[in-house]
Amino acid sequence: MARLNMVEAIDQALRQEMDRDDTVIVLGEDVGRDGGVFRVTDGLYERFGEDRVMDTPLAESGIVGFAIGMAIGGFKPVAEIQFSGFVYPAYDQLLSHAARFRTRTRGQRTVPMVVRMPYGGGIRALEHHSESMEAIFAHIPGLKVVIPADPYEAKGLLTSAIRDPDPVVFFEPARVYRAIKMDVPEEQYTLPIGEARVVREGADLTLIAWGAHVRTIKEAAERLAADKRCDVEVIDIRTIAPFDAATVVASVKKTGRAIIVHEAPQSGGFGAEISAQIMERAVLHLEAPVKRVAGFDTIPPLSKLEDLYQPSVDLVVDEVIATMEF
Amino acid sequence: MARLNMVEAIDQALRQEMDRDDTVIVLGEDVGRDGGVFRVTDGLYERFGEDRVMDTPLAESGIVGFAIGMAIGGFKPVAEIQFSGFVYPAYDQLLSHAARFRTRTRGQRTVPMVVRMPYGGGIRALEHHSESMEAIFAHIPGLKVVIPADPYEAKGLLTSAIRDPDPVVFFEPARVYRAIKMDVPEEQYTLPIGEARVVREGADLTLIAWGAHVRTIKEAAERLAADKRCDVEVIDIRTIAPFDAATVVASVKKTGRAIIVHEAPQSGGFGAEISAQIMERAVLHLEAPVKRVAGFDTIPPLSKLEDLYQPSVDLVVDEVIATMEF
Amino acid sequence: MPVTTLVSYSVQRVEVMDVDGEVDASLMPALSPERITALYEVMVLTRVFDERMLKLQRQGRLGTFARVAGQEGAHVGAAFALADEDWMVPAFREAGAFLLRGMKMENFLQYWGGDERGNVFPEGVRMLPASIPVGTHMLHAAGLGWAMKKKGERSAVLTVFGEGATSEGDFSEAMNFAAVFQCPVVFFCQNNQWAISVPYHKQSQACTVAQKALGYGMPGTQVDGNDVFAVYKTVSDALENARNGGGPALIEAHTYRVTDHTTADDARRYREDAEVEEWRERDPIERLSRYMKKNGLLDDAGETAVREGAVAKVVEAVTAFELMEPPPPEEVFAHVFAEITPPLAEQRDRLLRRLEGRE
Amino acid sequence: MPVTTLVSYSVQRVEVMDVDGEVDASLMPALSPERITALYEVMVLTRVFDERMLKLQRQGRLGTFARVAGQEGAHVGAAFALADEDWMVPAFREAGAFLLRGMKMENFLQYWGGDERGNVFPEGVRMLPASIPVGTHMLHAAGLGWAMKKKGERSAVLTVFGEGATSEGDFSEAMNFAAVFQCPVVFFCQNNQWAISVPYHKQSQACTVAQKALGYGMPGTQVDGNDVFAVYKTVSDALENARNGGGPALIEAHTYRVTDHTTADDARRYREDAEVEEWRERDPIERLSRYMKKNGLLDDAGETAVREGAVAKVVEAVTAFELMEPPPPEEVFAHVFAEITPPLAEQRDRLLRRLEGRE
Ligand SMILES: Cc1ncc(C[n+]2csc(CCOP(=O)(O)OP(=O)(O)O)c2C)c(N)n1
Ligand SMILES: Cc1ncc(C[n+]2csc(CCOP(=O)(O)OP(=O)(O)O)c2C)c(N)n1
Ligand SMILES: [Mg+2]
Ligand SMILES: [Mg+2]
Repeated sequence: MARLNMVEAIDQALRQEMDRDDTVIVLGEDVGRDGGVFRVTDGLYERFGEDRVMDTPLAESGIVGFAIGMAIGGFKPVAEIQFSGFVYPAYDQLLSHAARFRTRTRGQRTVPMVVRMPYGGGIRALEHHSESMEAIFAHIPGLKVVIPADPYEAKGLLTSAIRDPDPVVFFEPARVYRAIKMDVPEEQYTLPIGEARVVREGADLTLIAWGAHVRTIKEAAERLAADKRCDVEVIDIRTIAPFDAATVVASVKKTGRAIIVHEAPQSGGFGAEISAQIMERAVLHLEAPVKRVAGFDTIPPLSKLEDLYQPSVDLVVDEVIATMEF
Repeated sequence: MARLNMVEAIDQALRQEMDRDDTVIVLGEDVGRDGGVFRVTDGLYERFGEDRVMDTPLAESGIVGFAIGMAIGGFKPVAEIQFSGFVYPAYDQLLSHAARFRTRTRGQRTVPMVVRMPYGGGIRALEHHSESMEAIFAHIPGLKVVIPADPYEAKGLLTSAIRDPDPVVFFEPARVYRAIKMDVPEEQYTLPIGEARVVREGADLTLIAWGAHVRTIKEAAERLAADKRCDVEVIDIRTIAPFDAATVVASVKKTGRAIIVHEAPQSGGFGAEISAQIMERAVLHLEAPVKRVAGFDTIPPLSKLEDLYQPSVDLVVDEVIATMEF
Repeated sequence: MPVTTLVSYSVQRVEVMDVDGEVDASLMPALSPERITALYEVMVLTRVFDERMLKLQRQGRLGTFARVAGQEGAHVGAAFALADEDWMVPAFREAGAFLLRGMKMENFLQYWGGDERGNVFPEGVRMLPASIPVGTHMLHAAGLGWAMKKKGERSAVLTVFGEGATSEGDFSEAMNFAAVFQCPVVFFCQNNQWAISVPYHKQSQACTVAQKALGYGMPGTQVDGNDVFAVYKTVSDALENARNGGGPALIEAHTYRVTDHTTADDARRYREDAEVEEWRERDPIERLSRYMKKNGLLDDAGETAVREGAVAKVVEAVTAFELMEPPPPEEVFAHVFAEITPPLAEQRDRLLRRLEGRE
Repeated sequence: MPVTTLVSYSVQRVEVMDVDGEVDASLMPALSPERITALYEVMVLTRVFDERMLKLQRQGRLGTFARVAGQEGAHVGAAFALADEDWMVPAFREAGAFLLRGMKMENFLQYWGGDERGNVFPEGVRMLPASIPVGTHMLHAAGLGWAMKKKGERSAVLTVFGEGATSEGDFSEAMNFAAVFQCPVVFFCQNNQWAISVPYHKQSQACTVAQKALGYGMPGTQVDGNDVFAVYKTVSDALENARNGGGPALIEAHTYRVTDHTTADDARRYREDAEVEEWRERDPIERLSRYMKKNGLLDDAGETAVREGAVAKVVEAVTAFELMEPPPPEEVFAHVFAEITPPLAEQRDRLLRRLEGRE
């Protein structure tokens, strides 16, 4: 079993699924000869040619709208948006068409499609390159929103996303891309879309995150355990749509406490949905209010102040302690 | 004092503010000679001419992007999007530019602008004409999101929105447009952006809504009072961004119960944010879990099944009773 | 030479049949009398259906819809050029093309009456449903065209839209993608001079819509959109060229919206009757009937018979429409995803329990 | 005649100075020796600054940025045609225009070093900051142009973008709005043949970017973008025409990106060195210096002096940049709205309390 980083794991997932199913087509800006600006599609152009690894014109709405047509025509497009900060021109095609074709045609026309993109901060990037706006996709009926936390997850979830009969938005935490390596099986495997994952069991408090911040909360949990402060359960939400309330609720019923961590702006972030669901399904089990540790309701600052914006392990640890002491 | 419906109240607000401030420019599709497809801009073209009431080409991103330039150039554009279902092509200009110019230029370039649009269901409309996606705007840092519930509110809030130095998205509940008439002062007045409004005081439970569903919850409260079942407080959120947590929290601390009503899809709707804030600030005061009565996570059905989708007075009444009996 | 000419273009207009029904033999497409009669019949059926839909809407039995009367020469002529293997990707003002492609009238009524189930085409009909967000669907046509080409099919895609739609950025992206990937797509613009209340000269400064093709390295042609032979010929040629690997084309049908924009509109608020009257005289159906009469394909009795036949069909469809059951509540949740998700199942069950409790 | 020609267009290319520095006198713009020297100086300064920024980036003192070396003829030439009252609306590859318009180099470094405060222009400078989302800012230029016209100002707007940007729908919408409202805007495309790894022929099937203007009823011209006189002349004329109410224009500067796309890119992955070398020979600065030497405006010593002067200025700016204080934490919240909202004030106060607690 090879040790891969997330870029390599995604690249491998794409390659293997393209080998298996020749209707799978990768398209996007610079995905071809360049192999993508993060090299996620490295080697695919050489292996599959320009008909299956398509460099498109510079137009995100075009990419997604064209991919919708490809999907209706019997292909499985996997579109890359170069950075999630540039997906907004395609928001209309995603919401008004990709997510609706099945409903409006009672299943006669469908859009099996993946739109993948790097997202999130912590990479010292330019303006518009650090956003974390997954919540606005989770609110669109008819879309699935998947966010892997590590290389193993990325490979399995992407394989599932490609095989899914419905449109999936696949957010890849840019911060994780090359930050960690881990064992990833060479053979293909899938992971379930719609199921959260208990990363670490614990009795006292449930920490909840997705994407890059699964690592943040895992580290926080480990530090708290090492310091013998408390025993924290760690949940990776994994697919924020559909949201697996059952796993979260079961955990909170056990621990009685929960903190949700995300880097997206707090107001209207997906953390609110999780908190609201805990309210609806488990409030009587709470020993302390559910808290959110989230980004500010500001534009993500440029690199000089970026660290202030990102939820840190320190901050999470402090908030856990405060909740434990509530 | 004339009795006006919401269309007339908004039209009047626009006319009076255009009279007062000749940098105010109305632009959009069919806002000119046609007076807007809902007649909201009726008479403005005749009064102010085509330079101040501009029929634009059919392009929403164009309208908002062009308006941004106008605003930076010293004007106060009030752009109309014909239906909120067609605002998504302009989402990028709103998020990536309108909402960010002030931040990125440290206040040197600003975008005082209003983008108004009818939204919401209940009008037996075509596909894409019944959406209620206000939550995706409330999640954008740098935008204000204002939603009037009745003609009086509409006039005052729109006047404030136009005078606001920052970009405001102004959602007009299409269902309310001609549904009610009420006394609206002829003279200009403003209403605060960022303050929720207690529409009816009550002791037992807080009902929370905005836009068309303020009427739903008011009727529910009245019916419950008439039936002597309970005494419900009714809050009109009015501006979901910035969100006035203080008013909601004060009310819930008093009543100990809350239900949030909106027609947007439940998952990731703005109701989640309100519930989460109650969790964070008032959970110890609750006598029952906070509930949401919201749209399904589906595409709004066409007219034949539309009524199932909309939160009804009946449903709200039943949920209030269930919460009271919790 | 320091100022050099890099490229030169011109835009042509094609006319085959004049208002009196006289045709230019050199351009006249090869259509058998039977085909011409079939074309005429579907144009008349489209007109009769449109008039009946207006009545149904006024009676509250249909929601808002966009009339097509006066534009039959354009979109019916274009759709008539399609082979069964071709796809059509419409906007929302192409009722005649729906009928021609095999959509049942009762289902068309069902959809515009507020029931999504009316969007289902008979098996094997290659057509997408109406697209309400203006300008967005041409990208689907481009991608679909790519798919047909990639599969090695000898088929093409016809996508139809109004001149207002050409202002949307998505139109530009669709044209560009189709050109860059040489997709077999014919972009067919019904330039009916109005986008609700906005006349063409306020929509664009370009003399023609056709010339927009030049910016994408694509050929662009204008045709008289009320001349069904010119439309048929130009679209046929473009489709055939596309099927043969010749790439996409833009065709502008120069026509006119003689009706209100939709049943919710009142065009007298923004335009002069005189302009409308002028265009009524160029009616595409009357023009075709003049040609047919001159050429022995139709007489007054035949004209009446065609109309009466159309009325009978429409009456039958309306009856079928009126017998349709309303959709059951679970339809709201049935097709959001291939398999219903747990959150949706929960919402559905809650609704059904509530509805049961009420009964 | 049933096939008629409706409109004809051709696209011209303007060249004034050849690679050897020889100019066509009939087209040579009226520029005094002082102005030519000033133009040369800012082009050299731009080059020196660009090279220094690369070093700073490699040392980790700047973030990712887009180099401009080789494109000074295009964007500096264009910006040189602006009057103070004109606006400029740039993309992100126009460093020379920033310097020319009065942005301080240290602030430019500050911004690309990750501090928004570097985006503030000296009072009265009419320019917008860099726009990262490709293709989106031309709409702002159109609206700004409209505002200038409406105010009765005799000023125009120059907006600059790459050929990749012309694929975005917003480009099309901006062109159309500017044409329909006859805004005084010059759309200036630096067609440097590459959009990251995508060459122009995969970006568009159109022979030229210039011809895209035709679809909007706007004039379109191509110029040799490495010929600063041709650029200056064409842009000057278009700006003057726009100021006089003649409406917008599109100008394509035919140039080349000899560098990597940005400091995060490696162009050797996708293109041949030979192509790059060919274009290096058309270097716009060397071409101008040849002209100046031939015409007694520059000698070798002068050339060295200009370069050394530029280096000195850059060194000074870098020093100033390095002395800058990092922004205080409250800057995160300071300019979201004109007046901070209660939720933001709460978030800010919480952060500040936390930071205090740490100290
Ligand atoms: C994106 C979008 N914006 C606005 C509308 C509202 N609308 C419906 S039809 C129409 C005019 C369309 O004009 P055109 O494209 O010329 O087609 P026509 O109606 O003339 O057939 C408008 C503005 C819409 N449906 N979609
Ligand atoms: C909307 C958007 N999509 C993608 C990107 C990523 N990106 C940055 S520059 C660039 C290429 C731009 O090409 P071009 O317009 O030709 O300008 P050039 O870089 O050649 O100056 C891309 C794809 C972006 N910044 N914005
Ligand atoms: Mg039209
Ligand atoms: Mg380029």
